[in-house]
Amino acid sequence: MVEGLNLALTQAMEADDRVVVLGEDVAQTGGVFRVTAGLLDRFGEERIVDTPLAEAGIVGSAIGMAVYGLLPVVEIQFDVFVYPGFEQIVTHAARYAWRSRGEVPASIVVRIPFGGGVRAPELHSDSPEALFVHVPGLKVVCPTTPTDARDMLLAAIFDPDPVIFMEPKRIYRAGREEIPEEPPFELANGKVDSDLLSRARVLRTGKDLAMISYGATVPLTLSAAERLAADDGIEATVLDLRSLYPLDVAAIIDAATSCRRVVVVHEAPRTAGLGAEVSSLIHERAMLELEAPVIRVTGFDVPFPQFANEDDYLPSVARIMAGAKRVLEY
Amino acid sequence: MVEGLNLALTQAMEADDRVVVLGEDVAQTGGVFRVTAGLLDRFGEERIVDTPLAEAGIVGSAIGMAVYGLLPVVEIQFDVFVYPGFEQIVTHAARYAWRSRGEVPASIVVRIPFGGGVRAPELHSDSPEALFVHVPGLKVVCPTTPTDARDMLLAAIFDPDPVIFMEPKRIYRAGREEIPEEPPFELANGKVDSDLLSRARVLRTGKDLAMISYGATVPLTLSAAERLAADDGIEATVLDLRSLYPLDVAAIIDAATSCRRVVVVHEAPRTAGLGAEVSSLIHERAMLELEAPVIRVTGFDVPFPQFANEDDYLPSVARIMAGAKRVLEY
Amino acid sequence: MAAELVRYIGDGNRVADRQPPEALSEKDLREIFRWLTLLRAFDERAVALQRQGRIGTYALYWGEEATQAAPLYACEDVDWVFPSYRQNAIGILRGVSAATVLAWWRGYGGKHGFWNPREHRVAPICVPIGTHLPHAVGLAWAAKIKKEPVASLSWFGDGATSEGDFHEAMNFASVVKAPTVFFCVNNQWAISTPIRKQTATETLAEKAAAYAMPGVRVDGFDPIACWEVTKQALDRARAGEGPTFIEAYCYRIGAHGTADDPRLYRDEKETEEWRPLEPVGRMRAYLERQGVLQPTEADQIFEEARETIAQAVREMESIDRPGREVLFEHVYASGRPWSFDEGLEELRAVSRPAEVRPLGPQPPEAGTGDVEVPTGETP
Amino acid sequence: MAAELVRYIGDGNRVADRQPPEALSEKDLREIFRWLTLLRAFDERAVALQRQGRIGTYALYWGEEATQAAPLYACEDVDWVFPSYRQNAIGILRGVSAATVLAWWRGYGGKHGFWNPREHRVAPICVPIGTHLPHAVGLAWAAKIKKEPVASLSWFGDGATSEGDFHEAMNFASVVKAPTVFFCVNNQWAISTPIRKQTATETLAEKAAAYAMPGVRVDGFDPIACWEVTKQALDRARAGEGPTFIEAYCYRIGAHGTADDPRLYRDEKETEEWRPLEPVGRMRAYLERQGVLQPTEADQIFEEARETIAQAVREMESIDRPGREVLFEHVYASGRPWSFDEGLEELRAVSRPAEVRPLGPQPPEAGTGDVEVPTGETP
Ligand SMILES: Cc1ncc(C[n+]2csc(CCOP(=O)(O)OP(=O)(O)O)c2C)c(N)n1
Ligand SMILES: Cc1ncc(C[n+]2csc(CCOP(=O)(O)OP(=O)(O)O)c2C)c(N)n1
Ligand SMILES: [Mg+2]
Ligand SMILES: [Mg+2]
Repeated sequence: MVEGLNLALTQAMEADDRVVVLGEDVAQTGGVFRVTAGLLDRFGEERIVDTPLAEAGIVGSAIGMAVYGLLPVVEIQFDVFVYPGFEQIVTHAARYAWRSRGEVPASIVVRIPFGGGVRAPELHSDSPEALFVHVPGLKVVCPTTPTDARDMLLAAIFDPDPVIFMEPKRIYRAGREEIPEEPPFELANGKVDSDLLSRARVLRTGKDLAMISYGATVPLTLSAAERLAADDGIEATVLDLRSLYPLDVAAIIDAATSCRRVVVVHEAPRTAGLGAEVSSLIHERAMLELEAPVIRVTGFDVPFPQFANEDDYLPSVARIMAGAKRVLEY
Repeated sequence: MVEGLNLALTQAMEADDRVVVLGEDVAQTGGVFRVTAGLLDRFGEERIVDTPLAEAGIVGSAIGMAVYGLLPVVEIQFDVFVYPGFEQIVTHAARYAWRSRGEVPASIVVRIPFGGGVRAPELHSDSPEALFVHVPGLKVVCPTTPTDARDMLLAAIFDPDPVIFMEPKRIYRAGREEIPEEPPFELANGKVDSDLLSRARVLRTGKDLAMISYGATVPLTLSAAERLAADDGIEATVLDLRSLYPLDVAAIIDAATSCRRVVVVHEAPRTAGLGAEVSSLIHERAMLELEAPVIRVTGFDVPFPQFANEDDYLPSVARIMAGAKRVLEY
Repeated sequence: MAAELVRYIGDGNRVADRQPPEALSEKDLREIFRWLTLLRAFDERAVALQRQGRIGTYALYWGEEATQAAPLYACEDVDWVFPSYRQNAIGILRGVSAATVLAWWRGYGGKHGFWNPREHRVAPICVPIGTHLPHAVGLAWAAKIKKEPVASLSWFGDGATSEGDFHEAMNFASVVKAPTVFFCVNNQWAISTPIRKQTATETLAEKAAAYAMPGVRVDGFDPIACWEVTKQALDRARAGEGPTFIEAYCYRIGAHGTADDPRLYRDEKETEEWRPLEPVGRMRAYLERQGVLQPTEADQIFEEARETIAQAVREMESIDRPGREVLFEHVYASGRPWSFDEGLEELRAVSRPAEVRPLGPQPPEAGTGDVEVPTGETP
Repeated sequence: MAAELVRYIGDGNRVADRQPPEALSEKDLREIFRWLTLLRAFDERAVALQRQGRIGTYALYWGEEATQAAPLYACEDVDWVFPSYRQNAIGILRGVSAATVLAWWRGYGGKHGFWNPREHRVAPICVPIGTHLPHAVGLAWAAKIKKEPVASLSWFGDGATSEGDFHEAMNFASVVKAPTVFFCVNNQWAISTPIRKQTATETLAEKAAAYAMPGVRVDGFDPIACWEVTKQALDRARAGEGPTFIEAYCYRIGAHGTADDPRLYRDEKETEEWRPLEPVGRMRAYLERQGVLQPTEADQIFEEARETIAQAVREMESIDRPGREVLFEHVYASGRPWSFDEGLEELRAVSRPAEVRPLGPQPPEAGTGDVEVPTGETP
C-alpha cells in the first residue's frame, strides 16, 4: 500500500503545483513509514515540508493554505497524534464550505496511519475513524489495497471537500500488486471520479453470509470466508466498505438482503463504532429479510492494549469465524 | 437543573475539601449559566478558579490535580469548546487508571453544557456525547431533571473514574422541582451509589411502544408519548438513558421486549451516534421479539444550523410522533 | 522589557498631538474616519436590534473601532483578514453587505448569513478562540510558496493568547517567515476574566520574544497609531522579513456581549475613566484640530453611516427566514450524500415549527456569557 | 538575550573544572555517578535486547543520563516527576523495578508493565509529546492548594516546545505560581527534524520570557551543572516564587529509537564531535580529577550497575506474557462494565493466538520512526 500512496502523491504533485505536503518528518526522511519518500528531491522543500511538532498548527495551516487555493495533504505520524488537531478538523475543516456558501471548502487531506498489529509502544495503535464519521462535513475513507490506496488518495486530493484518509498501517506492506501507471481519472481537468470516495467493493460473492469490513480486518475477513467455504461449504459475500462516510448503503443493503445473514468486522472498540451504524442501517431497511440479527466482531471497549496482548484484542480469523457461526446458527 | 448542579457542587465542596472547580469565568461570575454561582464567596478562590482561556490546560491541570489526590470538577463553557481539550481527555483522563495498575485513576468530572435550542450563535450547540462514548475508559452521563442533576453530579465527583458530565443546556431552567436536601449517598465515606452512573430511568410505562432518549429530547419524547396516548390510545414506555456509557442494557432490552416496537431519539447527528448503538444492542439481543426495526429520530448529518433554523434541525414532537408512527405502522 | 506605546493622538490638552504620517493624505484620514463611523453605526444599531429581539445575542465592539478599521486600511486589497466574533462587521469595509452580517446575528445561514470569503478576502467570523490564527498563517505561507505579494492579518483578544493554537500559529509563522500580522486587541478582559488572571507578563507584546518576532505595542484607541504599526508590519511581511505581533492596548468599554452584565465582575467606574478615550470621538477631535475635518462634515459622515446601516437593517428584515433545505446546503462542495435527501424527506413529512423569534433581552442576573440564557421552552 | 550556559566540568585540558557546589558532598557526587551508571547500563542493555528481539522498539537515551539523574537527585523524595518516553527508565532511581520498565518495552501491560505512580512519585511514561506538562503543573498547583511542600518536575524535548500543551502548561504555571520545573532536554533533534526547523529563536530558554518565567541554560552533558540549576529552581518553587524553565543544551548522540536510522537525515560526523562530551565518562574523569573517585571504584560501580540490570533482565524474562484478561483490567477503578464480561467470554470461546515475538531489527531503509515497520503479516 505504501507504494500506492507514494505514487499518488507523486502523480498529484506532478500534475498540479497546488498540491503540497505537510507533516512531521515527511520531507528529509520520507516519513516514519516512508510514504513520502523521494518527494523532497523531486518537488523541493517548499512543496513538502518538515513542520514544527504541532498537529493543530499543521492542520490549521493546511486549512489556511486551502483557503488560499492550495491542495494540502497532511500526514499525521500515528493515529493518536491526530487528537491535538481534532479541534481544527471538527470546527473548521468540516465547516468551511458550509460557512462560505460552499465557495471555500477546506480542500485538505488528512492522512492517518491507524490501528494496531505492528508491535508499537503505547498510544500508537488507535482506530479513531468513528469519531470522524460522526462529524458532519467530513469524508472518511480507508483503502486496503495498493491500487485503491493510489486511486483513492488521488481522488481525496482533488476532491474539494476535506477527506480523512485512514491508512491501515498493519497492511502497509501487504498484498503487493502491480499498480496501473494510469491514474483513475484525468488529473488535469479536476473532475474527480466520485465513486472512488463513496463506493464499497465486493471482494467475494456468496449467498450464505455477508461479511462487511474495512481496513486491516479485510484480509482477515477474507481468510475467514475462505475457511468457511473450505471447511463448511459456506459461501460468503465479502464487502470492503472503503468509504466510511458516506457509507455505500446500496451495496450494504444489497449484500445483506442477498445473504440474509450479516457479520460486521472492525478493529475499533465496539460501542458507538462503525459496526453499530452498519448494523442499524441494515436492520432499519431490511430486518424482515434477515434470518438473524447482524453480529459485530470488533475490538473491545478497552484502551488498545500493550502489544504483547494486541493479538488478543484484535479480531482474529478465529473470532470472525466464531461470529459468523453465531449468525449462521442463529 | 442549574439549581441541582449548584447544590451538588456546594454539597460536595462542603463535604470534602479535595473537591475543586476549574473553568473559564466560573468563579467571579458563577459561570456563563450561573451553575457555579455563590461558590467563590463560600469556598474561596483557591478552590474555585477562573483559569486562563485554554481547555487543554484546564483539563490537563485537573488531571494533574487528580493524580495528586484532589477531585477536580472542570466546566467547559460550551460543548464545542471541549475539542481543544479532547486530546487530554482521550489519551490521559481515559487511560490513567489503566496506566497505573488502577491505582491512580484520573478522578475528574468534565461538565459540558451541550446541545441547541437556546438561539446561540454558531458553534455553541454541538452534541458531542457519542465521541466520548466511543472512547474506552470514560464514563458518560446526562441528567434531565434537577434532582438527577444533583444526585448524578455528586456521584460523578466522588466516583474514582473520569466522568464526562453532559448537561442539556436547553432544559437548564425547565422542570423546576423540590430537590431533597439529603444527598443520595453518604458523601463522607466515599462509597458512591454506582446506580446513579449506570442506570436508566423509566419515565412512563406502556406496552405498545418503547421510546428511548436522553438529554433535551426527553421532555419532547414524553410529550409525544402523551399525545400518542391522547390521540391514538397508544401507550408508550419512555426510557431516559441517563448513563450513556455504560448503557443500561438490561433496561433497554426490557423496554424493547415488552413493547416489541422501539424508537430512539436524540439531537446529535444520526450517523455513528448513540442511537446506532442502542439500535444495534436491541437487534442483536431481541430481534426476534420485535414487530418492527428500531427507528431513529435524530439530528441530521449536517453542521448544527444557524439558530433561525435550529428548530428545523432539532427533533420535534411532530418528528418523534412521525417516527413512532413508522414503527407502529410497520 | 515592555515596548513603549505608539500614539499619535493627544488629548488636545496636556498630551500633544503628533502630525499624521506622511503616507496618510487628508483623503486617507477622512476615509479612515468614515470607516470608523460605519463600524460605530453598525455596532450601535446591532445592540438596539438585539434589545428589540430582532437579532440574537450580539458581541458588541464599541470602542474597538480603531483596532479594526485602521489595520484594515493598512492592508492592500489582495491581503486577507481573519476576524473573530469581535470584528464581526469588518467585512462591511470590504464590500460584504451589512445585511449579511446582521443576518448572521439573526441566526440565518447559507447565502443570507455567510459571505464568499474569496470575493472579499475576509475569512468567516471565527468563534472558537484563537483557532483562526493558524489559518491566517497558512494562507500567508501559501502566498509565499506561490510567490504572490499577499499578506494576511488576524484579530484576536488578550484571552486568545492563552490558547495552544495561538502559540502554534506564532511559532509556525516565525519558522516559515510567513507574511502575516498578529493583531491582538488587548481590551484587558476575557468575558469576566481580567488580563492578570490570563498571563503573568506585564504586557502581551513580550510574548513575541518566544518566537524571535517583533512585538509592538500601540494605543488601541488611536486609529492613526494602529494604522502606522500595521502598515510597518505589513511592509516588513511583504519584504520577506516575516511576521509581527501587535498588541493594541485598550479597554473593553462595553459588555462582553448583550447577554453579559459587567457589573457582576468589574467596577464600572474604571470603565468610565476609559470611555473618553474611545477612538471615534477622539479621531474626530484630532482631525478637527488638524483642520482636516470640519464639524459639519463630520456630522454628515456620521449621518451617511447611520443611513447606510439603516438601509442594511431594512434589507436584513426583508429576507425571509431560510427554508428547511438550508440545513443541507453547502455542507459538501462536491455534492449531497444520500442521507440528505432522506433527511429533507423526513422534515417535509411534518409541519414546520413556527417562526423563531430570537430571545429578547434578559435580566442581568441571568447570565454573563455568549448567549441569552435558555428559557427552557422547548420548540 | 541568550542566557549563558551553566557548566562545571571542564575538558581536563583548556577548559578548567569548577569545584562542585558546597551542597554536594563527596557521597552525593558518588551517588550521582552511580545513578548515571545505572541509567547507562539499562539503556545499553535495552538496545541489545531489542536487537535480539526480546523487547520491541526502544527509545534510547544514550548521552542524556545527566539530564535525567541529576535533576532527579535535586528533587526531594516527596516531589513528583513526569517523564516522557525518553526518560523511560527514570523510575528505577525511585524504586521502580527495572524489570517493569523493560516489560513495558516488551509490550506487557497491567501490573507487569506499569507501576503505581503514587508509590514512587513517578508519573507513567508519557508518549504524546508535551501532553504531560499540564499534569505536572496541575499536581504542583494541587500541592500549593493543600499547602504541602511538594514540587513537580517534567521532562520533555526541544520538539515539545512547539506543541500547544507546552504553551498552556507554561502559562498556567506562571499565572498560578505553581511550584514546578520545566526541564527541557534540547538534544537538537525531534526524530529527523532539526531544532532550526522547530523554532526561530536562538535558544529555547528565551521562550520563558513569554511567561515572565526565568529561563536557564545548562550544559546537558554536565551532571553537576544540571543538578545545580534544578536545585535552585526547586528551592525557588518551594519558596513560592513560581516555576522555572531549564534548557539542557546537548545533542542526541543516539538514534531517535531503535527503528530510526539517523544517516538518513544527518551527518554522523557531527554526532562524533559531540560523543566525547557524553556525561558518564565525563563525570567519571571529573570525579577522578577531583580525587573523589578512584578508577577501580568507578569500574566497580559500573560492574554493579550492569549486574543490577542483568538481574532485572532475568526477572523480566521470567514473567509470563499477561493473560487475555489483562485487556479488561484497571480500565475503570470503580469496577467492570457489563461489556467486559461479554468480551472475555467471546475471547475464551476461541483458541488463543500464538505467543508474540516483538519484531526484530529492521533494514535501515525501512523507516525512521517509533516502531519497527510492519511486515504486513496479519496475526
Ligand atoms: C475555544 C473557546 N473557548 C471558550 C470560548 C468562550 N468564549 C467566548 S469569548 C471568550 C473570551 C475571549 O476573550 P478575548 O480573547 O480577550 O477576546 P474578547 O472577547 O475580549 O474580544 C470566551 C472564553 C470560545 N469562544 N472558544
Ligand atoms: C503529539 C505527538 N505527535 C507526534 C508524536 C511522534 N513523535 C514521537 S517522538 C517525536 C519527536 C520528539 O522530539 P523532542 O520533543 O525533541 O523529544 P526527543 O525525542 O528528542 O527526546 C515525535 C514527533 C508524538 N509522540 N506525539
Ligand atoms: Mg479581551
Ligand atoms: Mg529532541
